[in-house]
Amino acid sequence: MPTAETTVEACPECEGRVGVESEVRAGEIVECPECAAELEVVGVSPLMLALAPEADEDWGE
Amino acid sequence: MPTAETTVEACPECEGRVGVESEVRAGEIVECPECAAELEVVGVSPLMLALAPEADEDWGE
Amino acid sequence: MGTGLTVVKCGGTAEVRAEAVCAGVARLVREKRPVVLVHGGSATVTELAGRLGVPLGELVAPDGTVSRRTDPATLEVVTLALAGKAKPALLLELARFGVPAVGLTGLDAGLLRARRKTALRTVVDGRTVVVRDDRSGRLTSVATPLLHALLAEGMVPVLSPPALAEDGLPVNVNADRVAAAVAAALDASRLVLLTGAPGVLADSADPGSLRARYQVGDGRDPAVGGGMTVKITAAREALEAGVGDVRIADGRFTDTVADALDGLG
Amino acid sequence: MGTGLTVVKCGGTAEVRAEAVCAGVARLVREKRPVVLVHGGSATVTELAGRLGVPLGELVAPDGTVSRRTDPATLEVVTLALAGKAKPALLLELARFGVPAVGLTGLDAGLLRARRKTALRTVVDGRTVVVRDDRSGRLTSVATPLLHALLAEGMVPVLSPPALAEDGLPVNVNADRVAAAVAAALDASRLVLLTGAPGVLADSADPGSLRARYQVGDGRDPAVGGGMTVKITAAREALEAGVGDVRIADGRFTDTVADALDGLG
Ligand SMILES: [Zn+2]
Ligand SMILES: [Zn+2]
Repeated sequence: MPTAETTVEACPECEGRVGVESEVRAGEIVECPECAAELEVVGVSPLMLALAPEADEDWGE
Repeated sequence: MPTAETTVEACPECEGRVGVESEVRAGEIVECPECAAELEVVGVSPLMLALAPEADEDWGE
Repeated sequence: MGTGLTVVKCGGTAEVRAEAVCAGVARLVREKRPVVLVHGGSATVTELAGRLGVPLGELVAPDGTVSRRTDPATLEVVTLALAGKAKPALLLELARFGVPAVGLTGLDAGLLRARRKTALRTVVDGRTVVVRDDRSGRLTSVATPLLHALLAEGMVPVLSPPALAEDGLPVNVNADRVAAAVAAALDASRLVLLTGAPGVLADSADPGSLRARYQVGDGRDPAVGGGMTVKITAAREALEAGVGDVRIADGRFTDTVADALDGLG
Repeated sequence: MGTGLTVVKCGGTAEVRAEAVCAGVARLVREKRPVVLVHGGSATVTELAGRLGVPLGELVAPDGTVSRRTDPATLEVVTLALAGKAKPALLLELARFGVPAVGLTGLDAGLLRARRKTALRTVVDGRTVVVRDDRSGRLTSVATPLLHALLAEGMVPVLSPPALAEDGLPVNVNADRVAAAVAAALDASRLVLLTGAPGVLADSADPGSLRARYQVGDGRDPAVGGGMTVKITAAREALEAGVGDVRIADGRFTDTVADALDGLG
């Protein structure tokens, strides 16, 4: 069960329940506990989740 | 006769006497009263005079 | 006859419309007409100097001519502003129009050589003083091989100061006169000097005093002042070197720029 | 066989001796061997960012890889530093050695195209966050006509980031990989990556762990870290593209630079 500090939103991949802490920030990546999809927090109030973009390789200068 | 605030130095062109005010600054251009040569103050203490460089045309940007 | 080459100088003032200039250049390129673009960037220099905390000074010659004081710190800002900001911005704009443009300064392959002004005179508090550390210079030569190689590829050289002085270090030079010297060296058919003002003015404070046709005489015209004096000088130098068509045109409007770049005979 | 072309990358760290690099390039030019010089300028970026008051940040990828955060303000500083300061300094040094060098960035004539990294991941306070406004990219193509034209004139292209992204704006790209991609695109005979450290290190904190011969494998080597990881990747890319001779060499000393540039078979 989610605690009082957690908001629950449906996973856009599997529609499973994803619990997110209230201090989550926009852009943060969370993982769906049911299908293990990586999800991006695209909105915090209200909470909105989207499939996270592919990780982009980066090598620095 | 030069006043108390004036230093006298020989003109490097005509050897005439050139009087220069004490608040003269290095790089300043003065004119020899005898031969009208343009002289640059290349030193102030002691006072040193040299023929001034040719004026260089300048047009700005 | 000439080479069909157009040399365009767009001013460093913020008012000259880079987009209009680049559109005009793109049209010439589409028509397979060779073009060299020369630029300044005084607005960018001023902006960057402010951000870097470098004070910009002026030299006032005994005859009243005002020019930028180019101490070593100012030269660094000029180089940063022209090569690192104004030029990339022009290259991006030209790329948007599909123009294959190549950014250059006088430091590339010996392109622009200059004689440093080793002793400038300036008036301070009514006294005339010699300034010896100024890093401004007067253009002495334009090397053409690099420009010819790029033009042969259908590319547009985008050129600005600084130039290389005899001491192996850069000096700032006047971009209008760079344009004139490049036009002369490449036997250009046309030189277009774009300004942030309507054509040649008799009184730069009064745009209504525009003279439609300016006769280039043999002396400095006392009725023409400010940055326009340099443009008149540059125009005269190009005309004397055989550039048949020299125009000083308003760079603030798309149509005046298009007109100035258009209709080469 | 190959073209006899050498591509040299000199690092952006302050330690790499520009004078030694330019002397080595000059020697190749005197022997009529074609050269392309690629450069970074991280020390100049850091210095200029400090003077302009632009904070430089880092992105820490979930795998621990650290890279520069290139927000738009940082990209401006990078462009100013590379095109407006590091490159003019190299051009002056090369001019002192009599080398006809031409400064370029990826914005010239479509030279370097890149795909902007539209979604980077970084770890902040233990949380993985997506960064969408970063202006760094991954090189996708090198246009060779400009480079060929300059090399045919006996000139030395002096190339650095930024590159041009699909959105028509610049992005920063890794200069080592630019060098590798240029070497591949021009069918170079040799790629020399100069560093501020003695050759390939197993442990960048311990110069004594130098490995004389590094076998380029098919995975990332966990024993090689920091900026060296990128050099190994760049070296592998060049080798796989058919560049026969790839060297990672110490750029801090005149003789190691001369050795690395010397003796092309
Ligand atoms: Zn799910
Ligand atoms: Zn005298």
